[in-house]
Amino acid sequence: MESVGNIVMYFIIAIAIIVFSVLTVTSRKILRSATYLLFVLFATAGIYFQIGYEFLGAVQIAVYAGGIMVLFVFSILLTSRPGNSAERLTAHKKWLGLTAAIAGVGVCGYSLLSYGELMARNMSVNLNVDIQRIGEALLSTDKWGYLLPFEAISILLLACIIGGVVIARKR
Amino acid sequence: MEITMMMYLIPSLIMFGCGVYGFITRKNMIAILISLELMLNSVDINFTVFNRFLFPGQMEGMFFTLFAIGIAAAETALAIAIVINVFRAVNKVDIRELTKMKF
Amino acid sequence: MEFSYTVAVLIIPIVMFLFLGIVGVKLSKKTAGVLGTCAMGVTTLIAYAAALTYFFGTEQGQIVDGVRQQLEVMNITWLEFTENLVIKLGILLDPISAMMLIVITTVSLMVHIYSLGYMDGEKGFQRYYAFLSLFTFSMLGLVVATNIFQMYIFWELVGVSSYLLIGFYYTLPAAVSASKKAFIVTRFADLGFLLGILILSFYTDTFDFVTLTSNPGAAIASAGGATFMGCSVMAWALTLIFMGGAGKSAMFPLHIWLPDAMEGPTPVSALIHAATMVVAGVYLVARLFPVYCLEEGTMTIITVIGCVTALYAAAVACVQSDIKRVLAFSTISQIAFMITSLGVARPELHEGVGYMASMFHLFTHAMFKALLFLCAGAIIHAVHSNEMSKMGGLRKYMPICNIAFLIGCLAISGIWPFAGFFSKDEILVAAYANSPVWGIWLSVVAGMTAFYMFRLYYKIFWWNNPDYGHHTPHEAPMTMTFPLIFLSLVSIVAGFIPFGDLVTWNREGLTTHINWGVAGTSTVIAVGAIILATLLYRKENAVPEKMADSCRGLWTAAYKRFYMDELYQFITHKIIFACISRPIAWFDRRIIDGTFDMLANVTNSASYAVRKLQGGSIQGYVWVYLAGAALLAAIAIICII
Amino acid sequence: MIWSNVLIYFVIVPLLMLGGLALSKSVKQVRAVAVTGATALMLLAAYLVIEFLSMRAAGDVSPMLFTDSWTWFEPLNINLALGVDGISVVMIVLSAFIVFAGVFASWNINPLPKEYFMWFCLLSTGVFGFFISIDMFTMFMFYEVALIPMYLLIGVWGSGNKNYSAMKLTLMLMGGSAFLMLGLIGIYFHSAPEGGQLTMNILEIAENNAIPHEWQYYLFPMTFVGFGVLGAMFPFHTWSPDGHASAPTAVSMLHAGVLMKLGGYGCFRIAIYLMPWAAGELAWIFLLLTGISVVYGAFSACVQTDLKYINAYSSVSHCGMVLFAILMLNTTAMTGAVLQMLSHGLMTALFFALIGMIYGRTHTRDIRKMGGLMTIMPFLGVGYVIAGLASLGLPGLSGFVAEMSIFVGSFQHADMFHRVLTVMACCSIVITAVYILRVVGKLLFGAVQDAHHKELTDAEWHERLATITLIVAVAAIGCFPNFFSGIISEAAEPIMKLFA
Amino acid sequence: MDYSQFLMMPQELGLLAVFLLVFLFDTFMPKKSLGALPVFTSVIFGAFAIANYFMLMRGTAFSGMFESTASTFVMKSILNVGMLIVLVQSIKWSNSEFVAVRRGEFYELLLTTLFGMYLMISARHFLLFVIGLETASLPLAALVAFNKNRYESHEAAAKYMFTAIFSSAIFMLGLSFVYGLTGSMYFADIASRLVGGSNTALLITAIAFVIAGVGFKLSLVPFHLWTADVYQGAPTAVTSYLSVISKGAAAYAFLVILVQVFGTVYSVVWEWMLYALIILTITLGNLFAIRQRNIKRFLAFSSISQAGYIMLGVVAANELGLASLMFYVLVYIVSNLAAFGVVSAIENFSGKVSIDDYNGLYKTNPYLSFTMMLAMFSLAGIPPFAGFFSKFFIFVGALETGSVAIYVLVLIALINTIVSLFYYLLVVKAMFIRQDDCIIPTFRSACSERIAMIACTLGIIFIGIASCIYTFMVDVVNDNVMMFGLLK
Repeated sequence: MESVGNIVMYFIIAIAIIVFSVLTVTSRKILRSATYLLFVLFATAGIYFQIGYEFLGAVQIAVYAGGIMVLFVFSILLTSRPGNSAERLTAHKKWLGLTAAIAGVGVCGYSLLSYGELMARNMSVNLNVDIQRIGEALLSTDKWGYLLPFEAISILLLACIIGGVVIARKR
Repeated sequence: MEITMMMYLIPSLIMFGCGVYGFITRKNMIAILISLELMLNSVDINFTVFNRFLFPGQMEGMFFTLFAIGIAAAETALAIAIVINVFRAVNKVDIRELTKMKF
Repeated sequence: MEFSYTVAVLIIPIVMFLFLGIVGVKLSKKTAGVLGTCAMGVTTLIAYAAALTYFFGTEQGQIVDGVRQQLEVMNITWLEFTENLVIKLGILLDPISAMMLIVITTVSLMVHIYSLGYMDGEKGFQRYYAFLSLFTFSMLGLVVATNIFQMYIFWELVGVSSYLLIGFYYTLPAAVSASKKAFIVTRFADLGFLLGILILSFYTDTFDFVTLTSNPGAAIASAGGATFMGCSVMAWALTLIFMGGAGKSAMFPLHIWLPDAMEGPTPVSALIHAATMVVAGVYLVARLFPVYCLEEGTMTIITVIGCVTALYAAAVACVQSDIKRVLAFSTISQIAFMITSLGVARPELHEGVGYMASMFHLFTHAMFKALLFLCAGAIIHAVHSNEMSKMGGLRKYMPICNIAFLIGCLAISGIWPFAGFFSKDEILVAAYANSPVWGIWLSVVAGMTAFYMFRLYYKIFWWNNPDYGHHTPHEAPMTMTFPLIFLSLVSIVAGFIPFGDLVTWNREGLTTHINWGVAGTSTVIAVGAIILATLLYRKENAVPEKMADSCRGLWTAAYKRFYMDELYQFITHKIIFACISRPIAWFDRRIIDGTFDMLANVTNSASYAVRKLQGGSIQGYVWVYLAGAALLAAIAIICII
Repeated sequence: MIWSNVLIYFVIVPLLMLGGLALSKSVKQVRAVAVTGATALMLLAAYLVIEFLSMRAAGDVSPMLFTDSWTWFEPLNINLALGVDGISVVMIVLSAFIVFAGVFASWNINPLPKEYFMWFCLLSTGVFGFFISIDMFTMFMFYEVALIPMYLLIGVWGSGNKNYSAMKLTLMLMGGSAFLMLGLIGIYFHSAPEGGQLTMNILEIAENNAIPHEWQYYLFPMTFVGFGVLGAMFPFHTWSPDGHASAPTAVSMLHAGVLMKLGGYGCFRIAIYLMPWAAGELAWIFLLLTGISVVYGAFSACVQTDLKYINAYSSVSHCGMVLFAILMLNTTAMTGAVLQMLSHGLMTALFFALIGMIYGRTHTRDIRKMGGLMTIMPFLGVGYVIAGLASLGLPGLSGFVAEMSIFVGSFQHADMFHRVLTVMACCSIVITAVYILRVVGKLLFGAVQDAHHKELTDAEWHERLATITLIVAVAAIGCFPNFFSGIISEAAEPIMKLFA
Repeated sequence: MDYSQFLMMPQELGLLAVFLLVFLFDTFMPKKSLGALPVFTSVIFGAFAIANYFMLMRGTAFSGMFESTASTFVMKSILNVGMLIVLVQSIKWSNSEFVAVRRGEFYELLLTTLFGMYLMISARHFLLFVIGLETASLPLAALVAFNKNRYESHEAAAKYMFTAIFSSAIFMLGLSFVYGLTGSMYFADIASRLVGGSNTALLITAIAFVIAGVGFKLSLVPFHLWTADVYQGAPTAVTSYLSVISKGAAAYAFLVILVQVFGTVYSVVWEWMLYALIILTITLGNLFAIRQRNIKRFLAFSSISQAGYIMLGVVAANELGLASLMFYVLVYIVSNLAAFGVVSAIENFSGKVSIDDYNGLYKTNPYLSFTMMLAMFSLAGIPPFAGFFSKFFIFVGALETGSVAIYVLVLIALINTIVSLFYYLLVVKAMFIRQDDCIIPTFRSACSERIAMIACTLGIIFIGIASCIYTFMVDVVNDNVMMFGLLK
């Protein structure tokens, strides 16, 4: 039995995710979209906090909300003139989007729902994700250790920096 | 009332659906990138939720999410660079500009 | 073998052919002609030596117990199909082949000599002699064949030589089409021959004549009573083989090529289309006679076809205006006599006199028909036309020719003592012996023969005396008159050869005597016909024209050869070309080829149709991507769960 | 050692030619290399025949002689396995002859003579390689090696609608080989009994005889159709008229003369030999198709007006006869089939050579626009008549021998179906006569149609050489058939025993 | 914590060393000596590629996260060959005016993407695999956008980037389901936990999405739509790299994932999915290729259809299939690079990329045409060129499974070879048969380009005939036979 606070919190988060997701993709003002996205990201972080992954929630806020959103906002400001809003959608386009979304969600939803008893699983109470464990796992070479991906992603990020430079360079 | 795994997955799925919808309907390339963020985010939620509910003993899903956030950041950065690049070339961020090559 | 030198009769002509064919153009015309003639002369001598030794010698076992033996002088394997079905090339000496050796070499030599004069100055003289050699080779190979397949081989070769010789004047369209027609019609007949051989050899498991004829009962029995469409397969085989013979021998309805074949040089007509090649069919049936006479049905077919042809050809001959055509139809008619004679012959009737009569007639006919043709050649040479209307009164200008032609006419009409009298008499005897119907029928045809021959004779040498202008006809040179004289003499005396002793179906001696009842009747008919012809055609008058007018329809029909050519035209052009070949060609291009082209076009249009998939927009791409992934999952879920 | 086997030189010589041509600088050198190579091949072929006969005479009765095998792709047990029996030997001789004549027939090829001869050599490599191989993989490889040069040979040096024809020919033949490839791999996977070592070697497969019947049922049609396309089997023959019509002379010669034989040879060597059960069961379908080919090709030829089309359809008819005879499944017919391959190869090469020479002079192939050529170019005219007579089966030339063996052999079938088809096939000899005489009559005889033709010249020495070579070969087979049929039937007999 | 485990990945470390050297050279060498950078890169990469052969390690590292076997080793070596050719080929281009300033980045990015592919090949953990995949694809977007003064380059980059991110989202969604089902990202764990597990809808969806994600890299229809546009828009050097190297890596990774991870659910689930995808890929690739006039776009569709053939090695899912796949990739690399070598030589000289511009090329540039023709024949599978052998072997590999369905599949593939032959011949036709007024004049291609083309030509001629190469591949795979133990 969950505490009432948890339940209320869950509903707030869930509704926020749903509502702001929808708003993100339907808002005709691009800056508003970005703002709604920020709310979605916060709500996601809320989920992480709620299920006990505080570190992850923090990363989510720091990287996404702090980093990526800034990038978005800057680029929006760079590329759009104020007061610009998107044209209305054509029915054709809407229809295409809806079919794709429904097809994707439908298939996934059906698959998930068909896995009934697993989906109805509750959260187990004891969870031990302290920051030390995370740190050790991150640099461990044993099973459930992530040293190699950690090193590998550094290469990826380096490559992306170089790539960014290549693209951004004037000449 | 119990909060089951499903109850977390459903918002995530809807988020994913919204991402898909947005990707296909939006015209602004940055809006499309925003939609993509939604999709990636929903995947992250899936991983964490699966980890927490089904396999609480280890942190595979969480770490995947951690790395996925990193990857997403890199992707977004590069994508925005490309969008800016396109903007420089055609002075627009309209995705409909990008249909010169076809068939 | 003592007769092994006979091989030379085949080798000399073929060597001559190759020699003249390859280096002929380098030689002068005269050299080529003389060389060819000399080679032919040598061949003739050898053939005579062989034939005469065979007939009249005794020391080499030609006759055992009064039966003339079939001597296989040589028999080399040429092509092995199976263990027993082997094509061999060899030389079989027996009465008929020996007799044919004489006929062929004699006529061929005469034609060789005659052509020296007749073809003088023609372009392609060397080629002409080469072809003559080829023909002689093929024809000799045909008659000495030891097995049916060898015969078929040479059968084809004579066909080709005939084709080449008919088309000798290859720049003339008429000659070209005549040669083509001759070849194709005979080829069609040969198809029957081939099928007949296939059937026959399948059941009897042999091609060999000696094996087949020495025990004909076993050959017939080997089919084991198998039937096809209600007839025994052996009857089919023999009838089909006869079809080949009928084609070569221009039997109705396969005769149409022969009149056209007259487009060839006249000596060629004399050699090929009167004396030798056209009797190959008769020879073929004679060769297999022991087998044939066991198949009553086939024999009846042979008889009927013979009779119909005889009458038909005689009727047509009566109204033709081209002298070579008249002679051609006359040839058809006479060969039909021989065929009928074989058809009516039965071992039990007069000891199979029909067989002997047929061969006898073949022999005499070869001589006098060659004579007639050569005379015709001389006449054509003199007046430069084939048409009777351009002739008349030639007796004054060409006395030798006149006499020779008259002898020929008398011989063919069956007037004693000319050769035709004896042989035709035997045929009539055989026919009457079988059934009076055939006898009477043939007697009537014999009368018609006398009529049209004398019509021809009078029209050429008497009738009127047209103005020849400065081209006054004159007697032919010596090279041409010598063969005429020689053949005239032969036509006079040939009747006295004791054929009954020499050539019979069972190769035993046969005593013949003139059946004066039959002979008298036929002589009377012939003389009557000659008198009629004399009355009508001796002097130019309007009676024949009036007679023709009185039955114009019949006359025209006969003149048009009862529209057989038109019928063939119709069949080949309207049915085979227009209704088979063209539709097939159309089908090939439009349907078969069209199908493959369509495959290509479909691919191409499919390619055009799917191009929309790649619309250029990213959103379209991901839509397809997602749809693909979702569909993949959905279908798999539906199928598996 | 690989070099000790004479057969390998049939591949090496053309490859050396290829190298020599690549290095040569002038047309003279190109010709010199081509002639040397072609002569070397002829000599090699002669040597092979002599060796082969002497080995046979010495009592060697193994199914294949000169067998050798070198491992190539060890994991799949693919070997470079060589070997010849009587049938392959005669095919090799045929190819050598036609390559030889082809070199002379393309003496004045223009433009790019060097490239032309290089492709020509590649084609020959494929052809010879195919005939000497007894490993399915190598066979198939050489088969395709022989096909692809056709595209460029027709495309670059052809005439008329050459792009279309070249593409059509290539695609259809490759379509056939697509089926073939599947069939071959299928055979490979059933080549040995359960647990045995799979093999590509034809002799071993035949010996194992392990292909299950239900597989034979599918693999047989695949391989037969695959090869049948090249053998111009109805209804897959339509590449042939267009292809031949557009191809340059020597290519037509080589293609009709040798390449189409690959089809018949392959049908026999792979489809029939390896899958006798299915051959017995399914022969009737293909007999029907090939029977149609025979008559259909002949009828189609009757109304064509282009010399090459006439000959192409005639090839359809004659090659149909080859497959037809093969399917009769007895020694005599099989011998006839191989003889027919030989005969058709030579005489059709002769035809195409002459057509090429005539076309080179008159610049038209429409028989309606030509006439009376006999007086203008007697040598070519006589050659054409001889080719025509060979084609319509004149005794003394090769066509007769082949056709008669086929007919007699086919008629040995006691079955009514086979008999009726045989009779149908026999009819083609009449139709053949019709179209051959039609074209001879229109082309060579009669009056000269075009005044310009009167100035034309007769054959030159290299053309004469090509023509005479082929005529001699045609006549040699026609006059001394037992020599050839002996070699062939000896090879065919053990295989045809499978059906007895 | 045993850091010596890094020694299990000598190839990756070597590559990083090369990367580092290039980076340092680019950063610290004086400006005027930078012109030597391309050659420098080629040389040290070549040295690395050779040294590579002494670096074979067998075994797993990081508790099964990374695996090095004979076949991964060989696969990486094959990619090295391709990489080396691409490097040599691009020397001329990278010294051209527009590229010169950024050529350091060009080489660095190429090397990092190769590193990503190494990871894809060796990864035995999905996280590592995803990182490898992203490393292999994200920098490529930057490379595609390399040509700043061409609009197509931007469009191509944007298309590539967006679809790539979308695809990786889908891929990760699929992975999340896999994780939900098994609780591990280790390949071995997943495989063992799926044993006996029912084929739930979730698993099927997961597999479908995983296939879609990897199929995107391999450009399988319908996940291929970016391919043509990107190939067309990207600089030719990048296109050639994209078309061969990344495809080869993806193909191998695909096989590993499907066989090692989902091997247990093989015949029921993904076999049929792959059949459908292969048929679609080959057919649509061919259908699109027919209409193309732009040679790069044309080669894009051709490469799509080739990917379908490569996939036949995947459905085979046996030793022979893997060996044939690797062999096919090798042959495909040399053939396609030969074609691209010619295309880039001509593009560098004249800027022309339309097939129609190739009309009459043989007259003026016989060697280029010859190389192109060999490449086309090899791609079409014409003997005696390598493509024939690779095609034959991949069919043999596929058919070894022996089911009727696979026979039908191969038959369809074979029928498609006819269509593919048609369009390959179109190029040959243009060069050899067609004539034009404005033929590309005779020119001398750069030394580097010629070296690359000669290498490819030799490869096309000899890789097939020299049977030792294929035999070697089979041996390599058999050495690694445990990999397929799950199937038996």
